Order: sequence, then C-alpha cells, then structure tokens
Amino acid sequence: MARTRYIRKLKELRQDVTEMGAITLRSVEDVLTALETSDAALAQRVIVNDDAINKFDRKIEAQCMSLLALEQPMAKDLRIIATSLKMITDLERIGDFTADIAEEVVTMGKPIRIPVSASKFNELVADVKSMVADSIETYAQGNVQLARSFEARDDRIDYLYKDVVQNMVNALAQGKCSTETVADVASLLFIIRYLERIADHAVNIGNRVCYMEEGARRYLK
Amino acid sequence: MSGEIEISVKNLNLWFGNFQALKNVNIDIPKNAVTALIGPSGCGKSTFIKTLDRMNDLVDNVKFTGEVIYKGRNILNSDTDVVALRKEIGMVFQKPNPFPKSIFDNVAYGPRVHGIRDKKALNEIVERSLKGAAIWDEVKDRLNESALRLSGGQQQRLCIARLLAVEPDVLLMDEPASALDPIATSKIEDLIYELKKEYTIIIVTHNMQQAARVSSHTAFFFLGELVEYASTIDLFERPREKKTEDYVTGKFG
Amino acid sequence: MKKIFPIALISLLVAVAVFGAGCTSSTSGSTLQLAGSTSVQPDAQALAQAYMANNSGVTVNVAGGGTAAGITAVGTGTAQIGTASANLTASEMAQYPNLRPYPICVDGIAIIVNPQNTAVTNLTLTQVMNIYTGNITNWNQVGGSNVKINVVNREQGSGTRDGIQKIVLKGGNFSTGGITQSSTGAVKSYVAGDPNSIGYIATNALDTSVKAININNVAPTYANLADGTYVIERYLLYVTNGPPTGLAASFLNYTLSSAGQAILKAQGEVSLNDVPGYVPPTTTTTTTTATTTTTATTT
Amino acid sequence: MVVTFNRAVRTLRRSGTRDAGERFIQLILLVCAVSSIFAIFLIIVFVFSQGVPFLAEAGLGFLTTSVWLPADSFAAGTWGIFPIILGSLIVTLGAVAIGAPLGIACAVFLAEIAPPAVRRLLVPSVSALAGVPSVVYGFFALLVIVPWIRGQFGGFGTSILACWIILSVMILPTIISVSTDAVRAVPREYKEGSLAMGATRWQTIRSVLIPAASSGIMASVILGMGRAIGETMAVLLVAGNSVTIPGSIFAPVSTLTATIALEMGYATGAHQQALFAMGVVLFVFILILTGLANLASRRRVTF
Repeated sequence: MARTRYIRKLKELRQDVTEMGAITLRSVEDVLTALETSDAALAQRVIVNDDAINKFDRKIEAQCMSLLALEQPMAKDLRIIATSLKMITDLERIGDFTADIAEEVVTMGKPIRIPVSASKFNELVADVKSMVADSIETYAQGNVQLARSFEARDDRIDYLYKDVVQNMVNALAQGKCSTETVADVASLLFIIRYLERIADHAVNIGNRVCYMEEGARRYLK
Repeated sequence: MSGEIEISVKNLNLWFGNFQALKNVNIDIPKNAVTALIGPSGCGKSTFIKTLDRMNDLVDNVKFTGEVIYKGRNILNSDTDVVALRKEIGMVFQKPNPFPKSIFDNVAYGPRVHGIRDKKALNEIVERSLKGAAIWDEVKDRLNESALRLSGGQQQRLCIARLLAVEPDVLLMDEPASALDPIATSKIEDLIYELKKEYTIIIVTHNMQQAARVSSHTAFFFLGELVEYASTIDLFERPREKKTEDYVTGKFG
Repeated sequence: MKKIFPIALISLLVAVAVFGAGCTSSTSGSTLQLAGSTSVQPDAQALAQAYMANNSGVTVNVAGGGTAAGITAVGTGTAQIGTASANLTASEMAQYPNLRPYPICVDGIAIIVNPQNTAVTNLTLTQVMNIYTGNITNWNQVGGSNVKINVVNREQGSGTRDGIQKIVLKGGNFSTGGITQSSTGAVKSYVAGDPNSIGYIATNALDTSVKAININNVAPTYANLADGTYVIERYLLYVTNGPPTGLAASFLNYTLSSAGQAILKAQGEVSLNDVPGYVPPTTTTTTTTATTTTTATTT
Repeated sequence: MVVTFNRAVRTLRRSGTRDAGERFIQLILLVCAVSSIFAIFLIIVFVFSQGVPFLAEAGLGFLTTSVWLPADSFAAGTWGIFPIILGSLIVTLGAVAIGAPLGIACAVFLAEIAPPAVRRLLVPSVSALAGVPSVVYGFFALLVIVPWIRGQFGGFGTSILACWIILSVMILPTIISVSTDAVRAVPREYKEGSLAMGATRWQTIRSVLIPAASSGIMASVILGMGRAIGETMAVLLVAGNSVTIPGSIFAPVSTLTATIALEMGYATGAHQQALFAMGVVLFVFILILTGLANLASRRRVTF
C-alpha cells in the first residue's frame, strides 16, 4: 500500500472529527440534562466545554489545509477532507448553540415552568439529541442509510418546534403566564429555537456524509 | 458529453508481438477540448496516442484491430496515407526535441518538407507559429540562433510552434512538461489552454494535477484497458470505478 | 616535479623496448644470417636446407628484402652474407669499403610476352632496348599486330631491373611510359593477363603462363645461358664484409662445391661449373670450425 | 604535452586518500599512455631526422619536378616526386569520392531501413570485409578488375580507375561501420519529431538524420581517407607505379606509399633519404587532410 503516511493522516483526521463530534454530542446531552434538572453547574461546564470544541475546530481545519496543500488528495479522500472542513463548522455551530442554551439555563437558575404540554417539548429534545448522535454516527461509520432518514426526522422536528412555539405564543396571548413565567417562556422560546437550529446542522452533516460517501451533492431544501 | 467529436475510437486492440498493449478501447475525443490520459506507467496511454498518428508503425511486430474514426475514415486502414495523417495529427514529445538547427529552420522544417519554399511565406508561417506557441517575444530577435541554446521550456514551446507550422487539427502531447521546471510547466499549461480554442488536444501525463488543470475530459488507463472516461472534475472528485479511485488517491502499490 | 622523472623514464623504457624489439637480431654462434635479393632467396633457401641437413646444430636463416637491403645488412653486420643479383654500386662500395662479392651462379633474364602474342617470337637486343626506352611503342614496329606495347618494368633498385638497364639499355634510362610491378610474380601474372604486354623475369621463374622471347635469335636455354650466347645474363652474388670466416666461409664453400652447384642447377640457375672457361676464385680462408662466431661489425 | 603530463601527475598525487590499488592502476595506465606517445614520438623523430635533411638539400624542386630516377647508377640522381604526390592525391580523393557516398548510403540503409534480418546478415559481412588483408584485395583487383579495365578501355588496366575501385571498396567497411554508429546515435527524438510532422522517411533521413550525424559521418570519411592514403599493398599491385603525370583515369599512377614500399628494400644513401623525405611529405599530407576534414566537420555541427 502506497502513501502510508498520507493514509494515516487521513485516518487521524476522521478520528479527530469523530472525537469532536463526540464531545459536541456530550455537550448537547449535558446541556439538555442541565435543562431538565436545572443543574447550573453542569450548564457552566458545557459553556467551558465550548472552548474545547472551538479548539478542535481550529486544529482540524489546520489538518485539512495541510492535507490539501501537501498531499493533493483526490476522489473520496478529497471529499472526506471537504466534508470534514464543512462539518466542523456545523459541529462548532452546534457547540455554540449548546453554550447558548447553557447560558439560558444558568440565567434561569431554577426549574422552568412550562406553560404547555411537556410531552411535545420532551419529544423535541429527544429527537434533537438522537439526530446529533446519529449525525456523528453517520460520519464515523459512513452510514448513508442513516443519513437519508434525517430530512424526514427534521420535518418532524420542525413540526414539533412550530407546534411548541405556537402553543407558547397562544399561552402568552391568553395571559396564562405569570410575570415570572413570561421570562421563562422567553428563554424557552430561545432554547427551542436553538434546538431546531442544532437539528438543521445535524441534517447538514448527514447530507455532507452522503456526498462524502457517494460523490453526489445534496442540498438543503 | 456535449459538443462535436473529433476522433472516435471503437474496439481498439493493439499487440506488440504477443503482448496486448491495448484492450478493447472505446473513447470519443471531443473537438476543441483538452482530453487528458492518465494511468500508471505501462498502462498503454502513450501507446494509445501513438496509435492516433500511427507512430506505432515504427515499432516492429505491432498489430491492431478496431477502428479509429477521424474525419469519417478509419485511420487504421492499411491504405491510410500516414504521412498526410501526421500532418493533420501532430505530436509533441516528452523530451523537447528541437533539431540542432536554428530556431527559424526548426519552425520552417515542416512547411519546407511539405513543399513551401517561398521565403516570405515561410517568414509569415514562422512568425505566426511562434506567436501561436507564445514564444515569439522571447525569440524574435534570435531566430538564427541554434534552437539548442534555448531553455527546456522554450525548446518545448518551440517544438509546439514547429508543429503549429504544419497546421494540424489535432495535437497529441506525450507528457509535454514532464522534463520541465514548474514555471516552464505552467507556461506550457497556459499555452495548452489557449491552443484548445483552435485545436483538439490529447495529452498524456503522469501528473494528475496537470491533467486536472488543463483538461476538460480525462481517461484513466490501466493494464491496457480504458477503465474510466469522464469529465475531468468528475473523474477526480467522484470517480465511478474503484481502480480509478485507488489510482487518483495514490493507493496503488 | 620529482615524481615525473621516474614515470617518464619508465615510459621511455617501455616505448624503446616495444619499439626497438624489432631491431634486434640473433647473432648466436651456430646461426648464419643471409639477407638480400629476392632473386637469390629461393636458391639460398634450398642451399641452406641441404647445408643444415649435413650440419646438425647449425641454423641458416635466409631473408629477402632486396639486393640493396642485403648489402646494407651485411655492411652493418646484421647479416653475415648479403645476397645480390647486381654488382655493388659505387656508393655502396664507398659506404662499406670491405665488401667482397662472390659469384655463385649465372642467372639469365628472360624477356617475356603473353602466349597469345604469336606474331612476335624474336627481338634483337636493340629492339628490346628501344621498347624499354620508349622509342618503339607499337607491336607492328617489331613485326606484331597494330597495338600499343604495354611495357612492364620492375621497381627502382631491383637487381633484375638493374641487369636489364646494364645489359639491354647499356646504362640508358627507362621510359616512364610503362608500369612498374613489385616482384617477379607480379610481372609474370600481369604479362600472363595482358596480350599486349612485355616484361622481364629471371629465367628460373619461367613457366607456361608466359612466353620467353628469343634475343638475337637465341633462346634463353640452359646451354645458351651457360655458353653466353644468350646475352641477358648476370652473376648472382654472395657478399661478405671482409673475407668470409667461420660459418659464412663454410656456407660459401658449400655453395661453390659440386653439391651446392647441383642444387643451384636444380633451382634453374646455371652452374658455374658449366660455364666454359670459368675459374672459381679461391676463397682466402678455409673453414676452421663450424661454431666460430663470425659477427662482423663495421659501425 | 608537458603541462598535461604535470597535471596528470598532480592528479595522481592528490588522490592520496584513495587506496593504493586505485593509484597503482592509474599509474600503470599513465605509463601506458605516455609510452605510446613516446613510441609515436620516436617514430616521428626518426622519420623526420632521416627525411628533413634531404628535403633541405633537395629544396622545393623535390616536390614540384617530375623526373624520378633516384637509383640510377649512371646519371646523377634526379629527385622529383610531383607525379607521385599528384597520384596519391588523385587516388585518395577519387576513392573517397566513390566510397563515401556508397558507404554513407549503406550506413543509412543499415541503421534506418534494413529489416532486422537483413541487418543481422549485413553487419557481420561488413565487419568481415574489414578483416580481409589488403594484399588479398590487391590480388583480386589485379586478376579481375585490371583485366576488365584493360578489356573495356584499353591501356594497361593497372590504372587510377583500378585504384579507385579497389580502394573505394576497401574503405567501405570503415565508413559503413563508423557512419552506421553515427546515424544510430542520433537521438530517436529527432526522427520521431520529424515523422510526427508528416515528413516522409526519406525527408527525415535527408534533413534530420544525416545532418545530425554529420560529424560522425565526417569522422568516418576522415578515417576512410586515412585508410585510402595509407593503403600500400593493394595499390602497389594495381596502380602500375609509373612515375608520370597521368593523362587519364586509365593511365598508370604511383602513390607515395607504394613507391616507398617498392623502393625501400633496395634504397641506400640519398635514395633512402629521399624515400624518408617522401614519408615526411606523406605525414604532412595526412596532417593537412585531417585538419581540413576536421575543420569541415566542425563547421557542420550546426546545420
């Protein structure tokens, strides 16, 4: 096998991206746990963890640039690098949103009171979590089948998002909220907005993995 | 593939003695475009372009089957006038090979052997050809100097000018920049890019980046077979064949 | 610089050794060296063979080279006996004053034409002279057909040519119109191929490929050569530097003996014994021993 | 020469770090090289020492007058070798003029056109031709060519023409083998470049191969000329060796080498010196011809 050094570097790149995905996923999981349990300390850790994600982002970008400049990658190798380059941006954005959610959790400082049915919100949280986890999985495994399910799942998330938002707006409009609750609702609106964006980035990652594996580009609708 | 087809190769097989160098090659070469041929050494790509101007005829024991349709006729037919064919399909070689004559005489060589004696006409052809090969400005004041005193890159462009002087339709280039430094190489590549407006160019190269830079279509040869033929971007970004993938990512060995 | 000289010296020695190797000659006591006329060479060779058969342990070498080369060889001591088909010239005698010529037999020179030339069988000595000086150029001037005479000559210094120049041309000059062949064999093969040619060779080299011409109506037969009626003849000579001694004297004596003369006769020469009124000269020294060294150096 | 020699010695001394065996071999080679130079030097010195005094005494008339009667024991020696010089020149140049085009054509054929089977047959034959002793050529010419010329054109048959024919054949192997190598040494790229422009095979040979091989071809002609002017035995047999200014190509002729060979055996005294003087003339001749040919070949480097 020729170019062993190059192949090792390429493998390292994939491992690093997967690892970045893993810590991003952990942040997502942690922040959602913190949200559920009003664990400000855990939320604080998530905020700190964002730096680690950003560092990973810079490190992997440098790896990609060096591979591009020095190794003239072609074909799938080229697509892996292109995908990784773009994907770390998605991960970094997910990390940012996670930190934003964590800040909301810290700001609220207490368990939130949700003025609407919790079941849809919980479903949204669970869906986003699994989407992020699956997006990392698709990259690590090159699992195109899994990635193909993302758009449909994203549609469901969009529906849940809209439904939860609508319900909250209705609640506000009907004056069902106390003054304290209004602030919580505002925070919650941000949080579910962030979750919806995280899901979008997860879909991006899925599409990129499809391109990486198959060469055909898929674009967001 | 859009646009006109200049050369259409059908079921081409070629043997040197008992060794089959080309196996059932089918390819359509587009007109006024650059087609690159890549593949590991000995894969048949040089043999393939030498078939197009019948330079393989110089090798003993060569035999071939199939068709190479150019201007409506099969040039592999035994009644083909190879001398006339080579006037229309010219070749540039790996090593710049100017004759040990003056720059002028190098360029005038082709027109002279084709019967042009008039000094004024020759002057015009030489100037036009040297301009066409983007070397006129560098040599216009030293046309009577020996061509061997030019740098390698200049020699190669002179060889291209020499070819242009016989007004071919197709330019075959057998690794035209492999003996040159990067600057000379990029000048040749720029020249190729310019030339494709008027000529159909087929270039054999070991340098995949060069193929990627200059060509619109790329063909990958392996062990005498045409493994994959696609637009250059497709071939390098998303090859269909595993062999191509392995070759362009450098995983052969 | 000091290393140059040894290298230069070695090189010079190598060069001289290689270059000079051919110049050395064997002068061992039991070896007799003869050199000279190619006309005498076959005769001397036959004599040497017979002599060596009688005297075991003695080697007689017979080299060619031409009369002049033989004179030079004996004069400088390279050979003990020089052989000659012409008398010593004034300049040779001046250069080597001690040279002594000894006639060993009589050798005739035949004027030869192509056998196809049937019209001409006899020429007068004057006619031959005029042909060779260029005064007669066409066969019809001597009774032949109307074609140009192709005159064949020997090279400058040839004993045979010298004989013709003395006997036929009376010392006059040859015309430059003919061609020159470098040996008896070459003359013979040329004349054998050219019907219009005329040439001359030693009588002992005559064979059927060429036709010998009668001179003044006398054929070059043995009897006519012996009694002198065939006029184009000369003595063949041994030449020594000073009176012969040792092996040289022994070989000379053998040559002049009846056994030696018989060998010469068998070679086609005229034995001195058959020449009427010929008195053999008495050699001044007699053989002492066969092993005495007889190297004579005059340099 | 001394400068080169010093440099060679210095090079040897400088290479002290190499092992002794290396230096020993170098020394042996140096000695061999210098020895051969010395040997040639000695020959030249000898020939000149014998010939130059005679040349000085005989003066220019030796070269320009036409009567050659050196061994004449009755008249004073008359020393004029003009016809011999002329003969040498005519014979040499004529032989080269016939042999060179033939040889070059044959070389091009062997190098470029002949199928491998023919080449396998012809190349050894040409080498064999070079190995035939010159006396055999001469004898063949004397028995075949000379009678043929005599039959066709009259005269002696031994003539300038006979020399031309036999010498041109004799120089063929030299010209063919050296020229073949020269043509084969032309970079394949030149040939391909020319063919790829639609030049025919003949155009390629004429306009590219031969000019590119010209210095090698010129060298082959020089070597052939050297052989022609130096050839003795064959010329001796077929030239006729007549010291006259030849009136036609059917007339007999004499050359410097043949005359020296003919007469050296008998020559003594002034005659011998005269022959050495002819040797000097021959030597100078070869120098001039070689020099001219070298000049010509140098001019042809770019064509």
